[in-house]
Amino acid sequence: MKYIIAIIKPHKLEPVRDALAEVGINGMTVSEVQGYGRQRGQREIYRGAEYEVHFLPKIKIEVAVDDDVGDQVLEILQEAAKTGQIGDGKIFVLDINQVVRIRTGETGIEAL
Amino acid sequence: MKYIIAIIKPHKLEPVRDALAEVGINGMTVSEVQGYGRQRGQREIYRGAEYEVHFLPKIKIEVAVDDDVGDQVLEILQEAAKTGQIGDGKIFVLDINQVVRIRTGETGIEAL
Amino acid sequence: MKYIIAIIKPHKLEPVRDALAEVGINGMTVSEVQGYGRQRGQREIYRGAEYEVHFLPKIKIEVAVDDDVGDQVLEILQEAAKTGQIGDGKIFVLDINQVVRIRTGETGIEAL
Amino acid sequence: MKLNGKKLLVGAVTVSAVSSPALAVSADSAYIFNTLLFLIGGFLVMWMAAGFAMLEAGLVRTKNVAEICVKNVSLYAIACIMWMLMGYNLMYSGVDGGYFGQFFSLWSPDDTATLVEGAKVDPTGYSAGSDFFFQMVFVATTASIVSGTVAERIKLFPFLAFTVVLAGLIYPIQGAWKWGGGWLDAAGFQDFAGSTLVHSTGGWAALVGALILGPRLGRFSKDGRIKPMPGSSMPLATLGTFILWLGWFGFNGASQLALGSLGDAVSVSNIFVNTNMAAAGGAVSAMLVTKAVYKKVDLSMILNGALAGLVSITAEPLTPTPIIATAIGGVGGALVVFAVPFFDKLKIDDVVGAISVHLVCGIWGTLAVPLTNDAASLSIQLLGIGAIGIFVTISSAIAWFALKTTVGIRLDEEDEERGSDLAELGMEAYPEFGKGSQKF
Amino acid sequence: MKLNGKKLLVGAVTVSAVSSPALAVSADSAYIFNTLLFLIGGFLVMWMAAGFAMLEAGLVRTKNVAEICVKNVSLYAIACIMWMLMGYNLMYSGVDGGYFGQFFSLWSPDDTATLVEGAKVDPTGYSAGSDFFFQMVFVATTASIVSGTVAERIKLFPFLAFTVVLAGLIYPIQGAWKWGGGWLDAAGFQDFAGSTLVHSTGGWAALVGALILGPRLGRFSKDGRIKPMPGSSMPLATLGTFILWLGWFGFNGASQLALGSLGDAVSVSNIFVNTNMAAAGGAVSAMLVTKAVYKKVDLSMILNGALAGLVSITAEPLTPTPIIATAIGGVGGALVVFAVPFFDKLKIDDVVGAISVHLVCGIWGTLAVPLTNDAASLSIQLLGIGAIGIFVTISSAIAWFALKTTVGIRLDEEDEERGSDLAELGMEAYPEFGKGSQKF
Amino acid sequence: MKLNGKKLLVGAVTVSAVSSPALAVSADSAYIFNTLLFLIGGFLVMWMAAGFAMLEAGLVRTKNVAEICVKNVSLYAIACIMWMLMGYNLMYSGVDGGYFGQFFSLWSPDDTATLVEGAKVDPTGYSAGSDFFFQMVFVATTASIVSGTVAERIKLFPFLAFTVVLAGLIYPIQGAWKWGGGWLDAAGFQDFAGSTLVHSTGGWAALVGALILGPRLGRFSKDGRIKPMPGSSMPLATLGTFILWLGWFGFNGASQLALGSLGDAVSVSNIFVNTNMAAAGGAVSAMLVTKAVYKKVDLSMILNGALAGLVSITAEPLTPTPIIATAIGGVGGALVVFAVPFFDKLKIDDVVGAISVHLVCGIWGTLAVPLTNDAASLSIQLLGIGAIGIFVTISSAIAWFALKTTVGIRLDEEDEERGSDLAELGMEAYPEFGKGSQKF
Ligand SMILES: Nc1ncnc2c1ncn2[C@@H]1O[C@H](COP(=O)(O)OP(=O)(O)O)[C@@H](O)[C@H]1O
Ligand SMILES: Nc1ncnc2c1ncn2[C@@H]1O[C@H](COP(=O)(O)OP(=O)(O)O)[C@@H](O)[C@H]1O
Ligand SMILES: Nc1ncnc2c1ncn2[C@@H]1O[C@H](COP(=O)(O)OP(=O)(O)O)[C@@H](O)[C@H]1O
Repeated sequence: MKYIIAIIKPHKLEPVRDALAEVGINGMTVSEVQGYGRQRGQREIYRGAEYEVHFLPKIKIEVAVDDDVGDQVLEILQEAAKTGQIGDGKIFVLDINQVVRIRTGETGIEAL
Repeated sequence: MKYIIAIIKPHKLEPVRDALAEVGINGMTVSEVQGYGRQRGQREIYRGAEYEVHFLPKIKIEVAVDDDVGDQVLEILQEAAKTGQIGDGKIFVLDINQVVRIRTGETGIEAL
Repeated sequence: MKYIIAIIKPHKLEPVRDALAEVGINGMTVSEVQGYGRQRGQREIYRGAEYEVHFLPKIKIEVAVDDDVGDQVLEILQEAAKTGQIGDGKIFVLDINQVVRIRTGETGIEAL
Repeated sequence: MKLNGKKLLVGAVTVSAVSSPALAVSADSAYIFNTLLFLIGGFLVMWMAAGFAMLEAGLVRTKNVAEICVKNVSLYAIACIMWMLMGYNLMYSGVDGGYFGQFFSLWSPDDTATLVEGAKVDPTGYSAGSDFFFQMVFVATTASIVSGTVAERIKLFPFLAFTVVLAGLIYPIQGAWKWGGGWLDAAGFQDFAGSTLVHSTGGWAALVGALILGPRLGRFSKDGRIKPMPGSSMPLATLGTFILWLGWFGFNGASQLALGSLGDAVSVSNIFVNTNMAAAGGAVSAMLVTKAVYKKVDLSMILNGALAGLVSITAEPLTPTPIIATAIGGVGGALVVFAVPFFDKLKIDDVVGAISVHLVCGIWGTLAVPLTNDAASLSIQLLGIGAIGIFVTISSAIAWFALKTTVGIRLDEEDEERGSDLAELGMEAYPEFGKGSQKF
Repeated sequence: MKLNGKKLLVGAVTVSAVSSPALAVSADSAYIFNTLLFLIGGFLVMWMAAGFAMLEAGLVRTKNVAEICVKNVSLYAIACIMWMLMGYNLMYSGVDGGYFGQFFSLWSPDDTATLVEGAKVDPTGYSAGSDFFFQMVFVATTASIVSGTVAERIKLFPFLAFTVVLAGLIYPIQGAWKWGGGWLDAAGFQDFAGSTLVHSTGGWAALVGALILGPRLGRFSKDGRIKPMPGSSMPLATLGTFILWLGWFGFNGASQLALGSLGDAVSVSNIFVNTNMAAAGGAVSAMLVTKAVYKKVDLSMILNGALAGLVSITAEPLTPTPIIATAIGGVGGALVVFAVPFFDKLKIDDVVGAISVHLVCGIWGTLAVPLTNDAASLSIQLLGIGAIGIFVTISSAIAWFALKTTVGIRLDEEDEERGSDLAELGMEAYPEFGKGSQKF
Repeated sequence: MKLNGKKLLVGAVTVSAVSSPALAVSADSAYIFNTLLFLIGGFLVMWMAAGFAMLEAGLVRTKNVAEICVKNVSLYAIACIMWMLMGYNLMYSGVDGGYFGQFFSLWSPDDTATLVEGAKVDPTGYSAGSDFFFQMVFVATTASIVSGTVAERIKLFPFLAFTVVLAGLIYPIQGAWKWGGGWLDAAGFQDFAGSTLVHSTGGWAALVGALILGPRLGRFSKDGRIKPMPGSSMPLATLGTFILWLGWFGFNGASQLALGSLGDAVSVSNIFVNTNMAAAGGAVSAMLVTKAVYKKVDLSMILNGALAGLVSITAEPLTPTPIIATAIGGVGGALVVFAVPFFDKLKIDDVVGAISVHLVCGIWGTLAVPLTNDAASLSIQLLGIGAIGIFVTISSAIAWFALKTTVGIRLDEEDEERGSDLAELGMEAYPEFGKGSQKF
């Protein structure tokens, strides 16, 4: 199984969730993160002193999927999260060794 | 080594921490996340308009453990975090390539 | 590629970011987490009742890097984040299976 | 306010209060009492500026909180300055049954007539400054109403420019019609403390602004769904409501304009009671209605309900008995619960519900006057509501359109997405709390 | 308040203030001054509703903040309505040395006696509405005390039902005994502004409620450990305390009931000073005691300490010299620091410390009256404390039990876990900030 | 305040207001009016303590919010107690053109002269308690100014010890020079409500404190960069500013010291108007200047600007016409926008901008008096500013140094990093919100 970590723009969460739901991916975990990359932070001013805020708000999506839908999910994610503007984010795919559903103890693909 | 990521219900953090401490796992990293799965969000109302909040508050636990205690930790986690109700969460196990303790530079199992 | 997860003290983020920038690592994702390890939480008092807060605020850095700079990044991270005091944190290195840049669809090392 | 020949109405009984001379209030004392009433009423209404600021700061999303604070502080400041530069004299100087007073006439206090040696002091008099101060804070209220409705998407300076026009022209002109002693006053229109003159005026200007500005991005989806955008801090909204409730004692109470006689003391007291009961009625009725209709109690609606009660009683806080005042406020509270989703259905995006509270209940309150005050007639009340509604709608539409076509009034999409705080101020209201500006 | 034959006590000196006639205050002026004192006092005490709301919103956890705001707004509204519907006349009309006044008698202002032509105005008189308004806000205070203690686990509507009973029956009946001129007044019980009548009454009702309701889930673990549940916003709690402090000038100051003579003016001034000094004493003493006992200074205790000082001086804010007032408040502030963990040990879960502040210090303040006021005796003070304590305890217990066995008063476990905001309102107080509702 | 032989200045016209005897205010009524003015002014200024608390709580970072609340509550309490224990009599009793009054003399009210039978009441008199109360809240203001500047790095108890010295010695001694009828008053120095006596005094003490304490860790980097540390809550800062604005009506208005005559009523009214216009001018000018200089509007500067306007008009809120008052405030608002980065450049770390607001504009306001008040001369104004500046600077430096070398005044580095809330209180201000105490 694959553990897919996607860093996206905050307002793209809803389209991504909807797009994944359409292909039957109905589980995921999200959190607020801050990112820094080609898109740099913004200059802010506070009481006459300018300074750079290096990080920008992003959403991190973590979703575990079966190996054979991995590529499809990647595609969907990329499409749904894309604005074409700098700062759209990245998707990282990691390998999962094992999964357990806490409620039932099921493991593997059954656990998702 | 294994990198164990567990998504659990917020009020289960304390029992999980205690249970892990009992078997000598005295380090972990937690964060507030929001989850979505079989257990769907709730309907909320604001000023006469209903809407669905899709995500529910969860806690994410990240704990790196030695390979040979991995299964034991899984079991403990599952037991301590279980309520039997929908939304109890998942545990994902990933492989760790390397670990470093920042303070000392120790690596591998010594670093935990 | 490697997915490097570092748990550090909050005030070390700036030096770490600067140090990584110096070797050309110009992308990363950070989040606020809470940690627990050898360094235990603090006792707090509220309305005459003492209690232990088990977790301490930490920053989690996630950075994907090419395999051949992995070790250098580890070293830099360790150096920049080190105070020598307990609670400095850990670095975990995981293997990445795949990376995609959402904006362009580039994959692999190009995507970083 | 500024009613000539105001009858002494206490409860529903008309009496003439004349104490035996030895016990009477001296003219000078009466003058001081009247002045003091204005000063106390004035600082209470000034405090309402903080109430609007907190209410609105609580009901917008995090990313727009600092901007709404900027707006509320600066609109108050600007309204005061405009009032001095031209508003006061436009509303009060030489209206004489007509349509407006003096244009572009700077106000400055002049009490020499009172203070010269041997002057005969009028026991219904008061110092010029106290009157100016009290009237000034009313203008600011009108301007505050608008800021809540158009929040989260309007640009700062065009909004402030509108405030200049509202405080310098629109408010004083329509105000002159009634309180300045203009044609509506002559016609017999009754509006004790401004359900129409202050609240509906603010409401109309807000409504026109909301229409011209359009809703926030994503607020109404193409498939007809309404997306709520919950406010960032319920306790601040609650605080704001309590502040407004407190300020309203000044708003209505000091609109009696005098405290220098027994009758006035009684009247002001009854106004305090009725004002409070109407707010209580509005809050309770909004609570019960939301529970009945939505199965849940909605705090933001209860807050709106209390304010609705206050707006409803403002046109006539003196003549009703307390139980009637409670009922008038209660109707207001119920109205608002239905008005808010109604405007939603019309895709009019009113961030804080100001149109429902101030316009809808301002109209209701004005229409309710004849229920308890025989001096009022329904037809004249309708005339006043209509005349002022048309004038304010047209004049604000002109102002909003002029701003829209010249400098533009709306933030561009990207700025709206990341929030007006970052876009216009380059800062955040809560830099260490939640980063996301939306529930996900 | 409502003391017949109140002596003029200024500091510790009894004097009779009679100016030469030419210089005296006219009866009408005195009437207006008295009325004005009530109006100012009234709006200051009304403002305390906001103080309780902010204090409690700051001391509950995030997941219950919106609900506590709902409770505070609606309990104030309901208390006012009940006061009009039946409370006022039950407490004040025709008590005549007995146990209560008129049941189910709607209040409405009647000042015709004052306003008829040629009426002889009583210089200690005031308008009916101003009196009603001032007394009304006291009831609301009593009800506010309860809401803080039982927060985070009680259901909304049963709580409001209790408020109806408290404001409509319990408060006015015991109030009639003293301020209504009932048997306790005849017996010589002294309680200037309500350490017992208002604060202990609220405190007893809260204590009984806390006992019947039980503690919050997880608050006291089986192994005897006490789990603190830190409040969500210290600055809001601080703001609430400052609001209450401010409001207390009205609470105590206007309880002098008159401002129409030199003696009254002096008395009100001294009450202001003493009220302020007692709060200062309470805050400083709570700070020093927490530092000494716990090595850390506890903000929430300092806030409680200031309020403790205020409650302590309320039974007699006039006769002490300022330094004595400081000391009386200081004792109150120290008491609260020990009372809070004491109730914890008894597993009585009082979210905001209201029992420690209002009940414990209400008793202390009432007992402290004889220290500076010769008209009071310790035994009669104990009689009053005991009689009212027993009555309020029994009557609230009946009300709480009746509610418990019929509709139930407690949220079910799951609702308590996710918070009353989501459970009862379907909304969040701070939707964009921290999601977790507990420190972990 | 406490001006002997104060002329009746209304606008710029000097008149003598004497009504015909039959209509005049009786001496007793005048006494009550005067007393009432102090009481109202007093509670409004007391409320400023909440304003400083909220302003500072909003402008410090999350990790220091609870501590700043502790400081603000306890400094107010301590200032009041010191004022009673020794401050009042040191400032006001027997100064007689000299340098100070009675040392270590406990204050207690004494109105027997007024209240004895047959006493001739002075129509410019007032009760002792009301005067004490009003003057007391001024001391607290002075102390509040300091807390904002030295926030986030000073230890709690040394700070409070400084407050003891400031309220017990430094403030009353310099205050005696002018308001106590000391040498500066004799010299003709004019400072109506305390631009110099209150605000500059607080500002000097803060400046010296900031210099001796040093900046916060990381605030000024070695390479000369300035690192802003944005405040945690803009709406709280806004609320605080509105509270201060409201309180200032009491601060300046009641400094007229009398309301018992027509002239006084007119004067107080004009002071209200001017106070409000100066704040409005300050806010608008700060807004425009920040927009012009930085391209962005800075909320915290607008808030500082409003306060700057208020401080600027405080030395003379009576004689200017409203438009001049607006201008005086406007200059203050602009000054602050430049003063804040100026102190940054000097590496003087003033967390809330108190030095810029209270010291810089306190000086400006004092210098502006001769513009509208002929009784003032620039040289005497400079003398007063200089004398008080030197005295306060030296005496605070001694106090700060004494504290520094004995108990230490600064948190150690680790405590400063994790925040004074955890270090000194063992608690968090917002335990469920953001954990990080810095933007990253
Ligand atoms: N090497 C990296 N490791 C982890 N996260 C990264 C890395 N590079 C970028 N990111 C995340 O992706 C986000 C977008 O990257 P950025 O380079 O700004 O835009 P784009 O992908 O469009 O070129 C960043 O804000 C950061 O959160
Ligand atoms: N495929 C997934 N990938 C990542 N996280 C998931 C996935 N599915 C579920 N989760 C997380 O687990 C939580 C519980 O899952 P859910 O399906 O609701 O309950 P249960 O595991 O009891 O069936 C979710 O709220 C979400 O945070
Ligand atoms: N086994 C673990 N798995 C995940 N995170 C850990 C683990 N052990 C420690 N950490 C994280 O590292 C942080 C520092 O660890 P700690 O043991 O306190 O200090 P040190 O690394 O200096 O010995 C912890 O606060 C926690 O966030």
